[in-house]
Parts: sequence; C-alpha cells; structure tokens
Amino acid sequence: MGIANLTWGQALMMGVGGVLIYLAIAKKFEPLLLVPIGFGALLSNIPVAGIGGHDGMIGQIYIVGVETGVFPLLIFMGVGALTDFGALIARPSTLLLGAAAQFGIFATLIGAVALNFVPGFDFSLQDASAIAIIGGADGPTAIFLASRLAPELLGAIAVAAYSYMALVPIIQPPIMRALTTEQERAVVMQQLRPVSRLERMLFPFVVLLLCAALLPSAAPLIGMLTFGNLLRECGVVERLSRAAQNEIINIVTIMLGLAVGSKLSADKFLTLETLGILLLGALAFSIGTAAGVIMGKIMHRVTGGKVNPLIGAAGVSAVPMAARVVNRVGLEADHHNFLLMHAMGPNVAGVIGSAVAAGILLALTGT
Amino acid sequence: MGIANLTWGQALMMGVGGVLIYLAIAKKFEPLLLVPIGFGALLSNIPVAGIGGHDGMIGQIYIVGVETGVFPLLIFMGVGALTDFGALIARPSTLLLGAAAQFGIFATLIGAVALNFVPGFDFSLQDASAIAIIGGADGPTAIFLASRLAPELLGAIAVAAYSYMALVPIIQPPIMRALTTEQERAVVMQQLRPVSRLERMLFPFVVLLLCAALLPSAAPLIGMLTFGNLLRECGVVERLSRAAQNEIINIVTIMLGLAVGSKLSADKFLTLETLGILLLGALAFSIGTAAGVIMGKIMHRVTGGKVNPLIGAAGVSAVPMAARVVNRVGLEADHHNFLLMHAMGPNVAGVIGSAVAAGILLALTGT
Amino acid sequence: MGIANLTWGQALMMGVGGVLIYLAIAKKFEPLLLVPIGFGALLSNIPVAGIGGHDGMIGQIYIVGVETGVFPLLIFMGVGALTDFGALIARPSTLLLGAAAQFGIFATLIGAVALNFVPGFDFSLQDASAIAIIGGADGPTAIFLASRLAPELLGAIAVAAYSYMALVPIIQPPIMRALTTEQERAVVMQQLRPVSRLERMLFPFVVLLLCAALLPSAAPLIGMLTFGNLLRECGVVERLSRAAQNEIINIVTIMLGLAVGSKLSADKFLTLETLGILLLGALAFSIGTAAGVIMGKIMHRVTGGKVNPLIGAAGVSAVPMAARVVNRVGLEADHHNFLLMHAMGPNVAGVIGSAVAAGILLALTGT
Amino acid sequence: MIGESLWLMLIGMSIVFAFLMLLVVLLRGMSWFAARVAPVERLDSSAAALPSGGAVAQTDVIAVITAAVAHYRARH
Amino acid sequence: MIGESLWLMLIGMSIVFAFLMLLVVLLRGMSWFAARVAPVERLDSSAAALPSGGAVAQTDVIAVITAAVAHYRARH
Amino acid sequence: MIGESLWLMLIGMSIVFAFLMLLVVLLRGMSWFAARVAPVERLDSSAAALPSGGAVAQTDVIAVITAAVAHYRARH
Ligand code: NA
Ligand code: NA
Ligand code: NA
Repeated sequence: MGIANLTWGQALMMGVGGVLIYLAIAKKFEPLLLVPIGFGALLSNIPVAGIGGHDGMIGQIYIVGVETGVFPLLIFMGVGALTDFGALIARPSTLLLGAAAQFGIFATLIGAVALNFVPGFDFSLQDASAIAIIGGADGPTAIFLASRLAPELLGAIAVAAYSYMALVPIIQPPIMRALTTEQERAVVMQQLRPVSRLERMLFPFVVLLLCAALLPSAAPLIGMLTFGNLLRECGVVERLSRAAQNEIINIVTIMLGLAVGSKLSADKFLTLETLGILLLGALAFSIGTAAGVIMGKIMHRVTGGKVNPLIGAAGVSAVPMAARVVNRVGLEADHHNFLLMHAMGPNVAGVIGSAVAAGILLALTGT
Repeated sequence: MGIANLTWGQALMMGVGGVLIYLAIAKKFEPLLLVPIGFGALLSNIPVAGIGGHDGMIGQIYIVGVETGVFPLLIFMGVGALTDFGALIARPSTLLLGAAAQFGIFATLIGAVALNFVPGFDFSLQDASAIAIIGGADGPTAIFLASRLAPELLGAIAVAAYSYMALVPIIQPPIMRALTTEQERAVVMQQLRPVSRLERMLFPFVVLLLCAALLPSAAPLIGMLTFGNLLRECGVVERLSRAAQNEIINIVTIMLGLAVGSKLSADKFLTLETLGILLLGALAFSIGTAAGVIMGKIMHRVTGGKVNPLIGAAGVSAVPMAARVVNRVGLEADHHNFLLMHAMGPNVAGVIGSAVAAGILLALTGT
Repeated sequence: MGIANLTWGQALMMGVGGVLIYLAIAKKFEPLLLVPIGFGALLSNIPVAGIGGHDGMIGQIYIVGVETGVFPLLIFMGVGALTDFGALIARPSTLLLGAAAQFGIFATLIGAVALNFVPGFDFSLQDASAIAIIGGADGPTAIFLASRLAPELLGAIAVAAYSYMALVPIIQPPIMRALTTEQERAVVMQQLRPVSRLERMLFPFVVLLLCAALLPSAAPLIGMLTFGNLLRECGVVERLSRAAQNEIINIVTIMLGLAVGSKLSADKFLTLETLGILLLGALAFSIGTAAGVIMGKIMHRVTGGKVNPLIGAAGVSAVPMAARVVNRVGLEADHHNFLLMHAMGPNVAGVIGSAVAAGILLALTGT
Repeated sequence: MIGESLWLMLIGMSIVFAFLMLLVVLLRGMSWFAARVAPVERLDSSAAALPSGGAVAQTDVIAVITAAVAHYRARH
Repeated sequence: MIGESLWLMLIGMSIVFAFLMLLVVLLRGMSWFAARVAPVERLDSSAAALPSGGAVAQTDVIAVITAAVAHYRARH
Repeated sequence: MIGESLWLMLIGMSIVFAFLMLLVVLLRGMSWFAARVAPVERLDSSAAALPSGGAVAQTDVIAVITAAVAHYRARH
C-alpha cells in the first residue's frame, strides 16, 4: 500500500504538483513547462515507487538530460530557431535596455547573500548565483545555471523562474507606472527600418564571436541560441529549422519538465530556502523591471524624447510576455500607440543579456 | 562469408522474422510493431555481424531503452495521449468488465506453473507472471513486465502478445457466441451521456492518486498513461500532446521493435518454453474473453437487462480491435445495434486493468 | 577572456568552420550537413569553453551517437525510407555501373598507401581504407567507416566527403565528356518498365539476405538501409516511414553534424594528412566517375548501343546530384534526351555498392 | 508453487476488483463534483478572461507554497 | 603495404562485382517470381479483404513457429 | 561574503554592459557592412545562379583549407 508509506512531505509535494498543474491549466501559467513539472512532482513523490530515484524512469532522464546540461541547451537552440532578432538588429541600442534589466540578477545575488544574516539561511555564493539568475526571466538559462552551480536548489529555482515569468503581467505594470510620467508613456516611437536577410544571417556570428572572444563560459548557451537562429535565418536548412522549432523542443520540454519535477521532493523543496528563493525571485523581477525602465528614461533623455521608457521593462526577457505587457501599458496612455514591435528589441536583448550574466556567474563562482 | 557461419537456429529465426513481417504486411497483423520486431530478428540473426549483441547498434538500443523500461513507458504515455476515456467516464461501471477480463491473466499464471509438471518446463514464478500478462492484451505492459521479471523470455512474450492481439477477431467471436443467448446479444444499450471537459481533466488525477495510494508498483505504467492523457485533455499544451501522439511514439516504436526483435535468438526463442508461451497465450485470451462476457451477463441480470453482455469481451483491452469485434458480433444479432461506443468503456478499462494487474504481479513476485 | 587563450590553430579552425558555413549557405554546398558541421567546428574551437571536450555538450553527443555508430546508421535508415529503388529494380543490370564506380575507392586506397612514400605521411591500412571510402560519395557510409577505422581522421574525412559531393557538378562533366563521343552521349534509352508493389517490397529482403550470406560486415549499413526502405514500401506503417524520413533523420542530422564538427580541431585537422585526404578525395571521385563511364561504354557495346555510357557516372552515388549531372550533360548532346530516370538506377546502385565496399574494407582491415 | 500461484490468483483478482470498484466510486464522485463546480468554474471562460481578471488568482502559487512549507516545517 | 593494398583492390573489386552481379541475378529472379505470384497474391486486394476472409491465414504464425521449434529441437 | 557579492555585482554589471555595448557597435558595423555588400553579394540571386556560374567559387573550400594548413604548419 502506497498510502501507508506516504509521508507528510510527499503528500504536501503532491499538493504542490497539483497546484502547479492547476495554475498551468486554469490560469495559463506557462503551461508547456508547469504541466510536466507538476506531473513530474506528482510521480516522483509517490511512495515506494521511486520513479524519480536513481533507477526510476524520471531519475534516469534527469541524469541523461539535466545533469549533463543537454536538455536546457537543446531548448535554447529551439528558442534561437523560434526567435526573430529583426527588431534588435534594426535598433541595436535597445541592447542597453537588455543590459540594464540584468541588474535584477546581481541585486538579487546580494539579497541572497544578505539573507544569510537571517538564522536558518546558509546560501553559498554558488547557491546565491543560481538563485539570482531567476531575475533573468529565462527558464532554460536558469535550469542550466542551477544544474551547474546548485543542483539541490534546481527544483525551487525552476518553479520560481517559471512562476514569476507567468506573473510578469502582474508584477511589472505598477513598477512601470510608478517610474514614468503619463507623458513619457505616451511617446510614439519611430517605425523600425527593414532588416535584410544578410544582416539576419550575420547576426548569430557576430554574437557568437563576441561571446567566444570575451566570455567563453557563456558559449554553450549563446552558442546553441545562435546555432538555432542560424538554422532559422540561413534559408537553406528549412528541415533542420523546423526540427529545432518543433520536434526537438517539444520532446525535450516533456522530458525536461518531468526531470525538473523529480527535484520537487519535500526535503529539498519544503525548506526555508525555498521561501527565500520565492522572496528573492519577486525582488529580482521587480528590480530588473525598474532598472530597465530607468535605463529607458535615460535613453529617453539622451535621444531627445525619441525612446518610450516603457520598453525598458521588456529587457528582463520573458519573451514575448514582457513585450505584450509594455504594449498594454502603452495603450493605456495613448490608445493608438502600439509599442509591441519596439519592445521586441529589448525583449530579445534580455535573452542575450541573461545568458551573458549566466556566463559571468559561471566563470566567477563556478568551481 | 556469413553463410558459412550460419547456424540452423539463426536460419530458422530469420525465417520467423520473415513470417512476422509477412503477416504484418499481408494480413495487417499489428504491423506497427511486428514489422520492426521481424526486421530486428532478421538483423540480429545475421551471423558474425553481431548487430543485436552488446556492442551492436540494436543491442545498445535494447540496453538504453528496454532494460531501463523507458521505451514501453514512453509508448504508454503516447497511448494515454491517443486514448479518449470519455466512454469510461460516462459509465464507470464498465470498469468491472475490465476487472473481470484480467482473470485471463491470473488463470494463465496457474497454467504456466502447472506446465512445470510437463518434463522440460521449468518456469519460475517470475517467468509465469511475465507470461500471464500476455492475457492483458496490451503490448507495452507486457514488454515492461517481461523486461522486469523475465528478460530472457521477452522476445517470445512480446511476439505472443502482439500475435494474439492480432488474432482477437478470430479468438473472441466463438467464445462470445457460446456464452450468450441470441436475445442477450440483441440488447440495445442506452446512449452515453456527454462528458464535460472538467471531468476529462480530473480523470487522470483520480486514477493516478488511487494507484499511488494503493498500488505504487503500478505507478510507472499508470503514471505515464495518465500523464499522456492529461497532455491530451488539458487543452493548454497542444504542442506537447502532438509530440506524445506522434514524434515520440513513432520514434520509440521503431526503436522498441528493433530492440525486441534482437531477443528473437534461436537459443532463447526456439525452445519448448516458447511453445508453452504460445499455448498459454491462447488460453489467456480465451479465458479473459470468457470472464469478461460472464461478468457482462452478471451485469445484464443485475441491471435488469440494460447491459449487453457482449461488451464484456472488450475488457481484455486490445484497443480498439476488441471493441470492433464486439460491434461486429452485436450486428450479427441485430443489424441496427451499434455497440462500438458502449464497448469502448470496458475496452479502455482493460488497459487500466492490465496495468493494475502488472503492478500486482510486480509487487508480489518481483525481487 | 576567451581571446587571450585563443591559439592560432583554434582561430584558423573557426575560420574553416566559417568557410564551410559560407559555402553551405551561399553556394548551397550540402547545407544540411555542412551548416551543423561548420557550426560544430566554431563551437568546439572556442577556447576555455570545452564544448567539444569529453564533458562538453557536443563531446557527449559524439560519444553517444558517433562512437557507437548509431547516428550514421539512423541516417542510413532515413536514406532508405527516402529512396525509390524502382529504377534499379526495373533494370538490375545498372548495378554493374554502381559496382564499377567503386573502383574509385580501391584506387584511392592504393594512392593513400603510396602517399606514405612522401615524407610526413604515415597512413595505416585502416587510415587508408577510411580515406578511400570518400570515393563512395556517401556521407553516412564515410562517417560510419571512419568512426570504426580511423576516428582521428573523421573530421577531415567527413568534410572532404561532403565537399566533394557538393563538387560533383564540377568534377564530373569534364571526365564524362573526355571519355565519351558525341554520338554515345546522344543515345536515347528505352523507357523503364513499371515496377509492381510486390517487387518493391521484396527488394529489401533480397539485398539484405545476399548481404547476410556473403558480407556480414556490411550488414549494419545494408540492414538499416533496407529496413528504412521496407518501412517506405510495405504500405502498412506509414507513421513509421514518415518518422524515419523526417523526425529521426532531421534530429540526427543536427546532432551528427555538430558532433562531426567537434572533430575539426587544429591538431587533428590542420595537418599534412588533411591535405593528403583532400587530394585523394578528388582523385577518388575522378577515378570513380571514369570507371563508371568506362563500364557504361562496355555496356553500350555489349547491348548493341542501347545504353548511354553517361549514366555510368551516376554510379558514384551522391544521390541525386550525380544523376542530375548526367541529365545535364546528356541534354548538351541532344536537347530532347532526358537521362534522369535512367541515371537513377546506377545512382542508387552506387549507394549499395559503396556500403558493400565499406563492408569489405571493414572485414579485411578492421581489427 | 501451484499453491503460491493459486494464492496469487486470489489476492490478485481481489486487488484488481477492489481497485477498479473503488475507481468506480471515485469516478462517480468526480462526476458529481464536476457537475457541481462546472457552472462556477467554467475553465474555458476563465481562461478567456485571464488577460484582465486572472491577476489576483495568479499570486496563489506563492501563497500555497508558503503555506505548504510552513505546514511541513511545523511537523519536523 | 603497397602489395597489401593492391591485393585489397583486387579482392575488393572482385567481391563488389561478384556481390552486385549476384544481386542482378537475384533481382531478375525476384521480378520473375513477383510477376508469377502477382495475379495470385495481389497484396492490396488481400489486405482489403482481411476483415472477412483473412481469418484462417492468421493462425499461420503459431503453426510456423511451432514447426520451427520442432525443427530446431530435432537437431539439438 | 557580502563584499564578495558586491564585487560580483560591480564586475558583473560592468561586463554585461561592456559586452552588450560592444555588441551595439559590432551590430552597427555589421549593418553598415551588409548594406555595402548587399548590392554586390545578393545571396538569393547568387544561389539562384549557382547551376551555371557557381563552379569556380566552389573550389574555394579546397584552396582555403590548403592555405589554413600551410599557415598553421608554418607556425609549428
Ligand atoms: Na533575461
Ligand atoms: Na488489458
Ligand atoms: Na557510392
């Protein structure tokens, strides 16, 4: 009988799994990952069965795909194949917004270390770095970094990252409104210039070579992202591009979700650390958003009012949700001002920015 | 020269592989699995090449996918994503028909043990359990259990399971006719009520939680089945549902078939045991069908004639063939009585029933 | 900083990777493989990151898929599922053209051994065999054989094989024109008879059984090729055929390309051996083409002028490019003479021929 | 071993029937429950309404996890 | 090693030609066979007729395996 | 550790900004370069013209690799 061996922790974690699935289905909360993660938590907490254990099916998937880092990197390849970097190429200055929003990551790092003053917390610098990356608002990056720096926190970090990404439409607008004036929010931006096919094809190489030259520790992430993007843009490997955008990313998402779910065990998840991680995650998103908007305001000044500071909020990534939030808040100020395309630049810049930040944390705190 | 090293056993097994492929193609005998199994047998019995051996390609696929249990479980996920449990939800009492039909499994278990009285047979209780599951009429369940309890019999058990599943249209009708009266077979059943989306979404959780509470050893099978079904029914992960129904199940079917085929070697397949397994397999299907029909007759009495006892035969699973057979035999008695939808309930109940039976055998005879 | 650790060799190899990608995109040079190979070379030569190393992502893909031989064999399965052998079945005598063209392989073997007289070269017989197979003009066969006989040369061999396959439209025509008369090139061939479904289904078995009987060392290659072709032709496993032709081959192509690219390291690629391999590769293609055309001339004589000797050039395989080249050169001689269908027979015969040659080399020089 | 297998049959069929009969009861309960909440929580419509009204509910995940942690720690 | 490679060329080309010439013969035989049985065993039509008439043939698998086992055991 | 993390923030944000500002410059350069070569090297049209005119360019791969090997060997 399973129920006779059921511990309180397992029961609670099955409840957590159920809640994640409920929110994924009923509230459309990042369902592609939270449904498999939640179900993985359910399966792995079934007493006696040991599905998430070393010899269990999900445990084996974890070893093959997550410990090696292969699954998040394959997802990043798919993200590259699915992402249109045109808006960024047309207006490269939006990269600065993507850079500023990474402040959320590094501020959270300090927050995590500061939390050690509270009794019961004992985060190492590696732990703090893995937690901080939640502020990057990028699921595969967070899972990749956590699998490298703090595997025992991986479950909580992944859940926090995807939960807050789903909460972007609630977390961001008040911050955006608080930091900008009505007038700033109403700024209409100049239309983006068209981008040639050659520019699109050169883009992945420029990004990769800069990364190879300056920050090799980010090369796995940036490398797979740019590889996927090259498959998309080069125009001669349509079959492979479709495979990266569909088959591979779908199959890996199912496996990755189940594997991450197997880390939602009571002894690792129902801890004070998890509460700290949830707290810090909210902090990270808020600070990242604020930093992005403030950089937007600076660019607004410098350009003589050509930049709408709202688009800075999209720099946290969370593609494409953050860009849609920008669009929505912009429409509140002026019903004819569509900022979506303008926010896509900082939005995809945020993906590169957080991969860069992950590379920095890996290089400076990794063993 | 390969032919100089060809043993009689290899030649015969290549013949067996050829026959399986012939029946798969010419007679549409479960072709999706018997074509790869048959070809796997051909390839693995090529002398000298060692394709099915430890270092050979198919041998490696076996180690990675079958020994670990991952392949049959992924197929079960696909089955869950492909199966509509609506008929079962609309009339849960048909689960009793699915329960009764599992009698075929346990009667066969006794038969396998009894066969030990015949000189030359020496089945352990594990062997007998793995053989008995053929009566479950469910390919991935049989392969999963055999890989756990009796790997050396896996080839014969898989071939017997798929062969008899293909023989369902021949094995079942005489038994169904012998056990029912013309009047019983002509019973027209009440139309099924519609099932809401919420019910469909809750169904996998109810099944999984019951399994977790009472029978954790069945949790890998039931878990992946219900996970696949949730992907199908939750409506927010269409991409993943399609991946489970197509890419994953197709790729795994090819690999699983080849891997199972590599177990069709003369020393393990051309044995007295295989003849016993074939004999017991026929017994298992016949007894399962009879038990299902008898339970159908009991429900016919208890409900005052509302249940057509024929639908009990669909309780062996073999989805959807057994349900079609029920429909055909029902039409013989009354040309306007379509039982297909009514037989789908016990049919999918049989899938759950045999996974439960597999869990019981694993818990009680596994090491 | 990556750039501080960049060696000259790595910089040059990144340049080589870039050139491969440039040619793949700008010149449509076998892009499906050269884009991933080139990008794999870029990623693997990033200093410090170690992506192609033993613990790196691409290094792990290499171990799992290339060292085991699984990836090239899965691609060969896809080739089988994509290839229509109808033209060969309709006119089996074209197999002789496929046989003759393999002379390029064995002549190159002598060339490689002879190169040892030049100071700086020291090819073993295994090395020479793996180099010679470039003349087979078949990518997966070359990668499979190189992974078995000369893993340290794999990068150079794969790049040479795909490069020369892309160069087929430049290498072949002058040789074809030099060896044939205007009159021969203008020969109009008899239309091919229709081929029945039964013949198409029996074909893979005939090829496989002959291979099993005479040359088991070619059985992995021929086995997966014929398995893929049976999935295509048997007509009852449409799902699996589509999976082999699309999902599996696309996913494996991406992985195989990256993995092969990781072997493009300076110490293994920027060697005198690579120059020798490039030289020998050109030799192999030229001799293979010449041998095919000469056999075409012999068949022209023997059949009393019914065979256009140009179709012999298609015997090197490089499906379907070599057949298109034949068609083009044929049209130069007679603007109404379409040789494409007639060249498809020797073209697919060349695939079987080079797999047979690979089996011979493996049996005679493998350890 | 015959005795053992007879016992296996008895216990096995009992568990199978017990399991599936319990499932009958649970599925009936589930359908009753679904029918009751269906008018309240029409998943389709709530999902459609998300962009504007789903905000408050989404913070639930944090609240639920916090409660679960508190509960668990209270017992250890 | 030059001698060895020359020998490899000779033996190799001989096997390639022997193999593919044998394949020519076998494919001719296959086509002849297919033409003969085609009117008898039109696979498409037999498959289409399966639901009603395919019953007897399907029991073949059991018979064939039984015969194979008997054959094999007789020799060991 | 607070000091360490402060230092991490400083160095981290500096690298992020340095990296992405450098990328701004490189992307501007890239677009300038693309605009310059675009009329010369219209990839689409060159690809379309391949069957007849692409011949010479294709031999480049051999030339480039040969040059790279020579270069590398000269330094070792
Ligand atoms: Na980000
Ligand atoms: Na069953
Ligand atoms: Na060839």
